Amino acid sequence: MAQITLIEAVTQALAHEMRVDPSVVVLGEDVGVNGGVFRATQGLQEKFGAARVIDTPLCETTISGLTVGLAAQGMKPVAEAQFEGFIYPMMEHIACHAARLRNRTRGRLTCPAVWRAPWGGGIRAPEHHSEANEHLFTNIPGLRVVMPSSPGRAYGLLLAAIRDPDPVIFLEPKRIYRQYKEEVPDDGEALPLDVCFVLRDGSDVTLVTWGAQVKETLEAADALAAEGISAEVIDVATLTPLDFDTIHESVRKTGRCVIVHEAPRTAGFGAEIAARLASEAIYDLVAPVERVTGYDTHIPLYRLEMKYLPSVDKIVAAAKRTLAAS
Amino acid sequence: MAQITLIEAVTQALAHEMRVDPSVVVLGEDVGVNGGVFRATQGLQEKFGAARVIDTPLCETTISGLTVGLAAQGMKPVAEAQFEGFIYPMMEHIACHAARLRNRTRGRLTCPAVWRAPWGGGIRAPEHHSEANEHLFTNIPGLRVVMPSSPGRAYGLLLAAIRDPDPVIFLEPKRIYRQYKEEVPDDGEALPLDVCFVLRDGSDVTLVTWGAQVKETLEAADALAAEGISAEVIDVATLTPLDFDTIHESVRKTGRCVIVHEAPRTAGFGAEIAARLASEAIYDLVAPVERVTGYDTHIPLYRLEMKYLPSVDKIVAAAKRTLAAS
Amino acid sequence: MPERVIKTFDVKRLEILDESGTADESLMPPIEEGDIRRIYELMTLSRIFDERALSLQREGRIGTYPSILGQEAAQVGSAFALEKTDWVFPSFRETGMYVTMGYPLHLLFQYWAGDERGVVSPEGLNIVPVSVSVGTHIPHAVGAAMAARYRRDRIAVVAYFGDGGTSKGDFHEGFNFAGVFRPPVVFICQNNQWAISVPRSAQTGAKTLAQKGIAAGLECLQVDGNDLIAMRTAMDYAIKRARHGHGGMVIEAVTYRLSDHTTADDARRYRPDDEVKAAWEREPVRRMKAYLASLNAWTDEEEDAWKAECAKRIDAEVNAYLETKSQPVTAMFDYTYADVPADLAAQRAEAIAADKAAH
Amino acid sequence: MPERVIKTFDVKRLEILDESGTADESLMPPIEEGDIRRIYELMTLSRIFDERALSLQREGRIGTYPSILGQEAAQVGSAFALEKTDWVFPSFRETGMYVTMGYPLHLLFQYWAGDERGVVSPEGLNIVPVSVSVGTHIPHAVGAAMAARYRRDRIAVVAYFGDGGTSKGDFHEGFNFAGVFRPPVVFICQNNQWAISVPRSAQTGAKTLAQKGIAAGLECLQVDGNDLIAMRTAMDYAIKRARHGHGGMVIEAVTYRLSDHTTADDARRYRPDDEVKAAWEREPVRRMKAYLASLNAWTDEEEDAWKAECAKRIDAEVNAYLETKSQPVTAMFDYTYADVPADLAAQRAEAIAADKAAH
Ligand SMILES: Cc1ncc(C[n+]2csc(CCOP(=O)(O)OP(=O)(O)O)c2C)c(N)n1
Ligand SMILES: Cc1ncc(C[n+]2csc(CCOP(=O)(O)OP(=O)(O)O)c2C)c(N)n1
Ligand SMILES: [Mg+2]
Ligand SMILES: [Mg+2]
Repeated sequence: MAQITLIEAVTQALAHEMRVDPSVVVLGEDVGVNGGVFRATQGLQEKFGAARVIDTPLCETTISGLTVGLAAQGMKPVAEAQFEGFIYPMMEHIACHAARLRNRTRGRLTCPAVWRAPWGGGIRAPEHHSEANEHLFTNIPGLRVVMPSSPGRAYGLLLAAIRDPDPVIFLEPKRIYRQYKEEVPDDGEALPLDVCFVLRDGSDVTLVTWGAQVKETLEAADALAAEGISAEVIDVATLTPLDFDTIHESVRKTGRCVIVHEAPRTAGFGAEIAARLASEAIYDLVAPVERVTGYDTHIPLYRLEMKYLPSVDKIVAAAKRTLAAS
Repeated sequence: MAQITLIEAVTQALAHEMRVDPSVVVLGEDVGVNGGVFRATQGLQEKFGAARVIDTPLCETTISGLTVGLAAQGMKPVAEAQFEGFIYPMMEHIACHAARLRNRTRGRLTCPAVWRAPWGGGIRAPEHHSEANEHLFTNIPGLRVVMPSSPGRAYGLLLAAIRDPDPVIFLEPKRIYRQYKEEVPDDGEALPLDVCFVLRDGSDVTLVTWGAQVKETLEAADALAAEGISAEVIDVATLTPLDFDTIHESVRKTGRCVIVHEAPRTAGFGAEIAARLASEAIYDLVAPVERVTGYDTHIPLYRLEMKYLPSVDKIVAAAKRTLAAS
Repeated sequence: MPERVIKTFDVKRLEILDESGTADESLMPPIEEGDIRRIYELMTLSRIFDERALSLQREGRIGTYPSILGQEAAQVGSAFALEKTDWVFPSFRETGMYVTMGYPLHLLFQYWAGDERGVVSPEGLNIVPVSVSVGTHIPHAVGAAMAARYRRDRIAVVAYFGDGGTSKGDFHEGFNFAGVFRPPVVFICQNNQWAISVPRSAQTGAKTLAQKGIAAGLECLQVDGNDLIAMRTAMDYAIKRARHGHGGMVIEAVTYRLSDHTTADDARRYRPDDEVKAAWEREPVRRMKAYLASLNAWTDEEEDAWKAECAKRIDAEVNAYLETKSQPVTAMFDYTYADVPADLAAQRAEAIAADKAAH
Repeated sequence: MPERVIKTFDVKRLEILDESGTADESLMPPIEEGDIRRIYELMTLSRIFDERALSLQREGRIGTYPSILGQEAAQVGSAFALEKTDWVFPSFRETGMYVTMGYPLHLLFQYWAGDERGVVSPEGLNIVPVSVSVGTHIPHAVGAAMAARYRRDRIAVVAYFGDGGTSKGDFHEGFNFAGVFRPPVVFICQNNQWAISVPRSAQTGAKTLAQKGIAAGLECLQVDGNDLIAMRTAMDYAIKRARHGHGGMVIEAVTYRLSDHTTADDARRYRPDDEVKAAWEREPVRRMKAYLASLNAWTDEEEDAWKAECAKRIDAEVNAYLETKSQPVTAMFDYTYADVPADLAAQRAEAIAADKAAH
């Protein structure tokens, strides 16, 4: 079986679901003939036709609203925001309509749609192309916010997202789109949503993260291991609804938690995890919860962006602080 | 001196600042002839003319973008979103432009603008008129998010917001617009931003809240006092940048904290406060941090909305849980 | 500056019944007398519902309500052209459309009284919930029309919105999209001259709202929206076009909001009495009645009997509404997701307990 | 359906120089030969800058860059009409405008190389930062024009955007606002036929982009955007109107994007070679040169000398850029607010420490 990258896994999942479910349509800017600016939809229009792979005009608000309209009629649209920095005009349709359609109609109409967006920094892109703004969605009931961190999880979680009967925001860490390949059988097997993945077992400290930072966090765990510190690594994967149990179970064991994300610290989603710990795991904690995050500034243009993002060093240092504290 | 309501204090602050500073202009839907649907801008167009109190067409995106353009030219625009449920189309201009203009231009252009919006539930309003969505703004660097909870603080904080050299989101708890009156001298004295207000001293538990919930929280403190429990009450007032020191100082004393807000719990701004406690005050805490919040559902239409909102009973029960825990 | 003309656009207007109810016979479409009577009855019923809703609001039995007074022809005339299989995307001021489509009217009271169940179309009727966020339903309607186009459903999708709605980005983007893909969507702009306190002239520099279709390459037409015959005629044409794959169309129905914006508004603050008085001269119900009378198709006895019948029907709807029990506290949880996630189930239990404790 | 026409709109087009560089003398405005030479020089300089930017990108010395190849006349011709006191709101593809306004060119390299300082206009030049989010600067420009109107500044505000930009809600809302209040804003739509891979015909059902002004009641004009004389003429007119309080105007400059969308794009994936080949026949620089030659106002020696001069100038700008030191890590903190709030100051200290530790 061929090895594929994360972005190829996205394409594979889209193609699979379009093949088995004629109600799945893909829409967005440049998703058709061009196959998407990152090639996530490469080849789909050839295979499934322009009626199902729709090159839209340049209108994020309407791409988002159209998605609601299509989904309300029983289609399963997968909309693309070309970059997450352009998702703001999509917000109203997501927050006020997609997330509420089931609720507003007491279940008569639903919104089984997916909004995909390349997410995060680190690819030397222009302004507004490096946003980590998952916070926009995590306080909105009725949504799922999902972020894969490997080719396999991209495939399995995207299938799950498309099949989910409710709207899903699917954020793709573009920095690792092509970082490495792995075998991902095109078997149509979805992974569960609403579940955190424990990527590495450990006993001294729990490192919790999602998206692109999974890579740095795993490397940090390696570095810690080299110093005799055993770190458990959790990929949150579905931010909301959050599977806090898996995190709690780990912290029960380790007593220490470092949360890593690239969005600004204040009111980033790491805050929710720390808050849950402060409410439900306070007697398990033997050290202050640490957050290794983007700073409370805008991600700078690319010359400085790597200094903005969490790094292996920063994660290791934070983990050691939790060990020094107790 | 006349006693005035919170909304009258808003009007008083706007009128004061327009009088002393010709660069202040007010814009929004129905803010002119009609004086605003809540009458926040009542009489301003008569006093200051239609060039400074601008009735706009129905276009939230452009009201927001226009505000950036005006501010970039050295004006001090105060834009109104008619309800916070309609603020979504304003987001891109706030997040990608207003909040970044200083940063993008290394200080050459700035955005000394205010976005006002009536905020929150509890007035038996139609759909999309009861949102508590401050979370939209709290993870965005470069903004200030401010919420008054009394006529006096509305006056003083709004003056400060207009004078602030950076963009401010000023959320007005509409449920208490006319709840009570107090003396508010029109003396042009601003209150400090970036500062929490301790509204009541206490020693057993710290109750932290903002906006409309300040009322219920103070009543809960009364109820607790009747049972011999001494609660300190903090009005956060400026959510970001957060004055965590004031909260920390209180928790150092009480060892217990209940955070109250009406937005949904998950990733609401309460999470940030709890997270700071988990990081910086963990050795001070003698009980789990409690959050009394809206549920992780959409605020229901008005028949059920009071069952959705935090109540005195819910706050009292949470405070007692923190006392029972230790 | 010398230039050459490369393109010319006309904006046309249709009006058939004049203000006194006299028809221009040369323009009169073939239309059965029964239909005309039926349409008049629906207009009257709408007006009586509207009056009752206003008094229920005054009594505190429902919340904020937006009256349709003066817009009955625009709504009934347009909705009369629809089939039950069509999909309707209303704004929040379409009581006449609901009445015409046969929506259970007690549900409308329930909705304006803060109960989600009031806006759920019964199976067999395809009206999506009221769009309170002005204009946001326009892209939804285009999306629904795209779904119909994809499935080759022989339906039309209709979106109602106001003059204020034409200033929104959603309006423009939705129109533009419809102009590119030409799905079966009909846009009905009820230009009632006011968006709360903002008059039509301050809403846009365009001389007509119909001409906004030009920007999207959509066919557009201005209609006397107080002229029921013209509304019906224009709508029949637009729906037929849509159903036959000829794409979207914009109808500007020129009408007037005779009442306050909603019960929370006081229009005397911002608009002159004479304007309102003049508008009453053009109101649609009296005009239609005059026309019927001129056909000898409607007697005073029939009028009285029908009004009594309307009052009875509305009474029954009010009672049905008043007898509806509130939803339990769990109702706010059970439609957030298809299944209640674990944490939310815990909150649901909290809410049940809090509710019990409060009683 | 019988209707009567209530309004008619013309869309006009201006073109003066034909593809071979022959002027329609009857349309030729009074224009000094010096100006024409100067404009040609700016077009050439722009093209040479553009070429250099592309090669710097290939060498990894700057990041993604959007070429303006083919759009030199639209940009230089329009910007030439501006004063330094005017405000310009560019999209991201306006190198020709920057060159014409006398912007320090090494800053442009710096910006596309991921350094914020590159987009800061020096005092005395009023160009706001590049708008990467398509169309969002249109309302900003209208706001700036409203400020000018309020202060009675005798300036014009200019917004540049593309054919793709016309589909955005911001475009419509900004236009509509400008149509109501008539502040001094000129909208220049460079219709280069493509929005990345989406051709003009799939962007909108409208036959021209100029006609989108009709929806807002704005004066509009289509111009041959590869015809420098026509661009300058149209722009002079629009700017004069704006400055004299006659309100906004839309100019659709019909041109062609001869290059890839950006250096991250490969246009061969989606557009036919013949189209590009045909477009080269209409490109603006050669056309202008032919016109100058026909006036005997430009010799081959002058051409060579000027090109050498351009190369020298650009070399100097490249060197200036390459010699600029990166900003310190603190640069990401110091412009977030007027003053650094306490918590942010702590993070700033963290960042300094992390940066030191990493070296
Ligand atoms: C996006 C949005 N902004 C503001 C409001 C508040 N509001 C409700 S109706 C209205 C005016 C609508 O005018 P129009 O579109 O002409 O419809 P009409 O009320 O006349 O039927 C406004 C501003 C809203 N509901 N939605
Ligand atoms: C709001 C937004 N959506 C998407 C993009 C990605 N993008 C960059 S340029 C572009 C096409 C722009 O086309 P046009 O407006 O015609 O300008 P041109 O590139 O042709 O100069 C797109 C889709 C963006 N920058 N902003
Ligand atoms: Mg109206
Ligand atoms: Mg283009």
